[in-house]
Amino acid sequence: MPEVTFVQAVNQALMYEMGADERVVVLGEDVAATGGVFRATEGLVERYGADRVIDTPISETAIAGMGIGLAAEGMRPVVEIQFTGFIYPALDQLLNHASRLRNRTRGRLTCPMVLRAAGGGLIKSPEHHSDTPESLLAHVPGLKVVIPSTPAQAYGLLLAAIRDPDPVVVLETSRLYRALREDVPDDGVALPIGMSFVRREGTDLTLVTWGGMVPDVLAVADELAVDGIEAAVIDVASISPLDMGPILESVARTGRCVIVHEAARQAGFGAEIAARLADEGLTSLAAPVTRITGYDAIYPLARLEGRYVPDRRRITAAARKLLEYA
Amino acid sequence: MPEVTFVQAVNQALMYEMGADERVVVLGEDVAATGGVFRATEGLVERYGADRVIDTPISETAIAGMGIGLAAEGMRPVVEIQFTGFIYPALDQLLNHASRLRNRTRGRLTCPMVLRAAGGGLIKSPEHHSDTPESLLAHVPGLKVVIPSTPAQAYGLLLAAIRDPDPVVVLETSRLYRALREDVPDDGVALPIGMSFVRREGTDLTLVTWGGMVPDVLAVADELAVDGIEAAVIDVASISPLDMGPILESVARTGRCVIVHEAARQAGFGAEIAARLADEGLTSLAAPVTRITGYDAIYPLARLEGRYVPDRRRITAAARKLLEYA
Amino acid sequence: MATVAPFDIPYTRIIAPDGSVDGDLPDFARDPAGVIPLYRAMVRTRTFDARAIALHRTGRLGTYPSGLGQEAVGAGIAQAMQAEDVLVPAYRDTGAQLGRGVTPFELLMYWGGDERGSDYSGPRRDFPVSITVGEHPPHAAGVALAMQIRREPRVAVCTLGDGATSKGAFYEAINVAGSMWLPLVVVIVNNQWAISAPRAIQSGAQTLAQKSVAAGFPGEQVDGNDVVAVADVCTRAVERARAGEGPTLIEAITYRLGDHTTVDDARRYREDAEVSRAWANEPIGRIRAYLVAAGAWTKEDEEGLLAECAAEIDRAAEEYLATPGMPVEAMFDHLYEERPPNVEAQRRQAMRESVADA
Amino acid sequence: MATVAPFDIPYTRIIAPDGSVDGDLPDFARDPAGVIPLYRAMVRTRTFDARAIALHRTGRLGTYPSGLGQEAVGAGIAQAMQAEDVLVPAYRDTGAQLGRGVTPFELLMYWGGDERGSDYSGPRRDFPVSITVGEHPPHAAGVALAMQIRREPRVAVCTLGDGATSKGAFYEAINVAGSMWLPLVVVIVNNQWAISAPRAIQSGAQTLAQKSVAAGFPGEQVDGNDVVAVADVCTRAVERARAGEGPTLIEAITYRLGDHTTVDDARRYREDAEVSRAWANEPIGRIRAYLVAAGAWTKEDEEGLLAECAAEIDRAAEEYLATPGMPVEAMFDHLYEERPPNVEAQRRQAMRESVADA
Ligand SMILES: Cc1ncc(C[n+]2csc(CCOP(=O)(O)OP(=O)(O)O)c2C)c(N)n1
Ligand SMILES: Cc1ncc(C[n+]2csc(CCOP(=O)(O)OP(=O)(O)O)c2C)c(N)n1
Ligand SMILES: [Mg+2]
Ligand SMILES: [Mg+2]
Repeated sequence: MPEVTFVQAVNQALMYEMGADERVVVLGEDVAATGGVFRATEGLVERYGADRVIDTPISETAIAGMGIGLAAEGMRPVVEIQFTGFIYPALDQLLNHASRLRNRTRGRLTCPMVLRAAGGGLIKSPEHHSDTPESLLAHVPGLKVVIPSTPAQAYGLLLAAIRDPDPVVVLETSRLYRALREDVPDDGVALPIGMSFVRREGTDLTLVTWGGMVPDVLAVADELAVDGIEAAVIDVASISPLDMGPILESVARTGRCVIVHEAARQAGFGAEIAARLADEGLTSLAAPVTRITGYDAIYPLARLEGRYVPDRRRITAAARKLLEYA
Repeated sequence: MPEVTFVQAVNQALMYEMGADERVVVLGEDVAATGGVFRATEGLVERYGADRVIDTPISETAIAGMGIGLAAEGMRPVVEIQFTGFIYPALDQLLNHASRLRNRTRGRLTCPMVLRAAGGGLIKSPEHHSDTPESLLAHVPGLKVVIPSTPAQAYGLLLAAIRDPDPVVVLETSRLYRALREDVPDDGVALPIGMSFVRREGTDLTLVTWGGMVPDVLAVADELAVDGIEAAVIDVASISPLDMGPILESVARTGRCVIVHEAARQAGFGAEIAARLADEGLTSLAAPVTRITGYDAIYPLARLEGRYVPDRRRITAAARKLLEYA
Repeated sequence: MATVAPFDIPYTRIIAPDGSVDGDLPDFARDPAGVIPLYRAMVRTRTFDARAIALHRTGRLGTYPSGLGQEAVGAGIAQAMQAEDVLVPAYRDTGAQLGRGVTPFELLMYWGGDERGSDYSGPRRDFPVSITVGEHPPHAAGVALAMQIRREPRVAVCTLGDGATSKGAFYEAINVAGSMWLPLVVVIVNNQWAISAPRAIQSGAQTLAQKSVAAGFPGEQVDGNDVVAVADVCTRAVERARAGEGPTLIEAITYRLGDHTTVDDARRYREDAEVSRAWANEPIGRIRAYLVAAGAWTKEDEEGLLAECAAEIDRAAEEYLATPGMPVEAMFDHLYEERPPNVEAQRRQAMRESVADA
Repeated sequence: MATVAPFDIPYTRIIAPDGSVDGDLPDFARDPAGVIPLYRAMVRTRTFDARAIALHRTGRLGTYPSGLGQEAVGAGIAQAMQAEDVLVPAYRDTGAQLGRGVTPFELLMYWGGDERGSDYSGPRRDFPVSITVGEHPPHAAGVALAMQIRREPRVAVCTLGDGATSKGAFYEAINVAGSMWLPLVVVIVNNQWAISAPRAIQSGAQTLAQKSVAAGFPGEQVDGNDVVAVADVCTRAVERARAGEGPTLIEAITYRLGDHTTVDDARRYREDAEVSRAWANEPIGRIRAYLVAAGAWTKEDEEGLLAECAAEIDRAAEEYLATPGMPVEAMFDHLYEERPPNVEAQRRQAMRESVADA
């Protein structure tokens, strides 16, 4: 079984599900003729035809809005917004419409659509290509938001998203697209949405993260282990619905938690997890819940971007500091 | 000095500042001819003319985007989005552009614009008129977000917002527009943005809230006082920049905190405050940080909306429960 | 300097305001009896409208947007559509909805503040009304794309106001429709006002129909107070779309005789004289005149129709007023197909508090 | 059915691809010497472009969108504008920016990943490039509104691609401009491609110029590879706007000879043959042919110009490469005029970590 990259896993999931379910259609900018600017949709139009793999005009509002119409009519649209920074013109469609259609009609019309977008920094791309708007989306009742961190998650969660009867936003991290490889059996088996994955067990401290920061956090845990510090690493993967179980269980053991994300800190999704800890997990906490995040600053251009995204040193320092609490 | 309502205070601030600064212009839907659907801009066009008080087409994206162009050219636009539920098509302009212009150009071009919108529920209005999207906006570096709760705040914070050299979103709560009256001297004195107001001192428990929930929270504190429970009430007023000082100080005394807001809980702005407490205030906490909020559900139509917004009973119950912790 | 692309916008009227025939009668209207269903639909719409306003006035209905004066547009659109087509309406398109089979009871439930009102028993695939102005045309484009992909002979019809044509989402949708040649008909209900903004505020364009030029497909104006013309123009557009001949943009020119909604007072911003003039042009009288002149409609017919409509709406109002609201847990029951744990927990909590209340 | 509104779209070309005169020469071009500044501007732009690509190839510049083949549009626009006007450009409008006085050094800084590159020393009020496709026309409309309110004889000029015309923000902006009759000129740089999407994907509209019909003001096409025609058409539009005669939409028809950006490979989605054909039409050769035929340009002139441009860009590249990056605190220094406490705290923390790094 050949190893696949993250972006190949995305492609594999789309190939699989378009084959399995003829209601699945893919639309977005540059998804057909060139197979996506990252090649995530490569080969789909050749295999499934121009009726089901559709290059759209540059119209993010209409792309998301048409997804709603398609979904309400019983299709399974997978729409692509090329980069997270271009999701904002689609937000009205997601917030006011996609998320609400089922409730507004008491289940008469539903919106089983998937919206994929690539984001996250450190690939020296132009402005607006590195945004991480997950907390905005996680605030919207009626939406689901998943952020895979590995090829296997990319495959399994995208399948789950397409099969989900409700709208799911899948945020993919572009710097992971070709950074990781692993065996991903093309067996059509989905991973559950709404489950946090324990990526590493540990009793000294709990590191909570998702998406693009997962490799760094795992690396930090490895470094700490060299010094005999055993950090649990929890990969949230679905931020909405959020599975707090493993986080609460781990913190009950460790009493210490560092939450790591790339988005700006204020009102970032780390706040929700910290807030849940301050409520349901308070008695476990032996040390302040620490967030290591992007700064509350505009994501910088390429020359400075390496200083914006949390790096291993910042995470390690925070972890070590928590261990100083008795 | 006659008492004014909240909406009159908004009007008074606009009148004042348009008189004091000819760079101030007001634009939006229905702001001129009919003086705003809530009459917030009533009389402005008669006083300052159609050049400075402008009825626009129904184009939220362009309204916000033109605000940016006006501001960059040295005007002081105050743009109105009629209801918070219609702010989403303007988000791209706020997030990608208004908030970033100064940083992108290293201060060469700036964006001293104000965007006002009315929201919050319980006025039996149609769908999308009751949204409380504050946490989305508070996540955006480069923006400021204020949410006045009294006529005096409406006046003072709006003046401050107009004079602010950076973009400020002012979220007004429509059910407060005519609910409260107070003396508001029309003296052109602004209130500081970025300051939490201690609305009530108290040593037993800290209630933190803003905007539309403030009257209810104050009422709860009064009720509790009848039983000898002294609750501090902190009215955050500016959620970005957030002034944690008074909250941390109060919780240092009380050890107990209930955060109340109307927006959905998950990734709502209450999470940010709770997260700050779980970090900077952890050692003070004697009881779980509790959030009493709107449910993670779609804001319901009129018949059920009263069950969505936190009511005094829910807040009181939460407060009393916290006092059970030793 | 050469001219490379010429365009023009046609206008259709068939029955003049005085009820006289002013154009080519379409087939369905050759026999005046063919016009009677349209007349009945308009009167039914107006009856509903008046009752809704009365219910609001007495505190028994929420904010309601009257369609007074615009009845011809809804009746004409509904006649043009087949059951299997899909309507994606704006909030004031009550007439079209009634014609599609949405019941007066459902409409009252919705405007009375109960989500169940959008669970239409008749046109199961029609969209609920869009309160967001002009954000719904992309949904209609998506519906049309689904029909096109599946090669179904169906059509999506989207209605929206003159004000809504200023929205980017409207434009993106018609532009995509032109690019993909979708089976979509978009009807602009130009009632001259968008709350307090007169038509001139919305656009410098001489007609709203010409917005279609930007999207590369035909646009046309129709006298929106002439139900025969509306039905004819819409039917032709819908059938072109069904035959794969692409989208059409129709500007139906009418007038909002009432306030914007029951919480608006239009006297603040428009002249009574303008409204009076517009009354002379309203759609129901002219068709009555036409039918009466053609000997196809009697005083008895009229009285019968009014009584029938009143009785139907009475029954609907009674049923609406007698329907209890939903319990608090209803808020959580259609958020997702399966409730996630956090939603389940909040639902239980809300129910507990509900019991405590009782 | 009566026709109520006719429109048509003109097209202008003055110098044909072979360098012959094919239309009415505008005043400035009567003497071929008047065309030389435009020629020089195009060559300078192309020199910059080639250098930027070379810097990217050697890892010393970020992603860069080449404007190869589109030089006439930028040169023509810049000539049409006065210093006090405001340009609101898209990312590929390097030529217009150079013409406006943005320096090659600044452009390299920006595309090299340094925000200081958008702190233009020349046109202080010009906007930085919009990476967001088609979201910037509203800014231009706002700038134009400021000018109109203050009764200044200034004009806002917005440039954007063919793909950007599919965006709702573009439409809302032109619609508002038509409604408010703003001093705004919008130039669509139709280079036939939007990454991999050919022009036909974007819209069913026969021309992009006709998008203006939806907004109620004139639209016209111009041969975007004919710098004389671009300058002429733009100048007339800018001067109309300045005189209060309203907005204009110009579609400049050109071709993107290069990849979408330095990280794109256009061979994946378009035929080499198409590109070869387009080269025959590129803008610089035709003007050189025109000038040479008119006896206004010699081999020595050409060599001198190339050397001059190369030297200027060399200097800029050296300065760019020698400029150290900003320290970490720069991230916080222009977020707000005054740093709020949380930003201040994060800034200090970032600086501490920076010191720890060193
Ligand atoms: C996106 C959006 N912006 C603003 C509003 C507030 N609003 C409600 S109705 C209306 C006017 C709409 O006018 P038009 O489209 O002509 O429809 P009409 O009311 O005349 O039927 C406005 C501005 C809204 N509902 N949605
Ligand atoms: C709002 C938005 N959507 C998508 C993108 C991704 N993107 C970058 S360039 C481009 C094509 C733009 O084509 P066009 O407007 O014709 O300009 P050109 O690149 O040809 O100069 C796209 C889709 C973007 N930058 N912004
Ligand atoms: Mg209208
Ligand atoms: Mg292009």
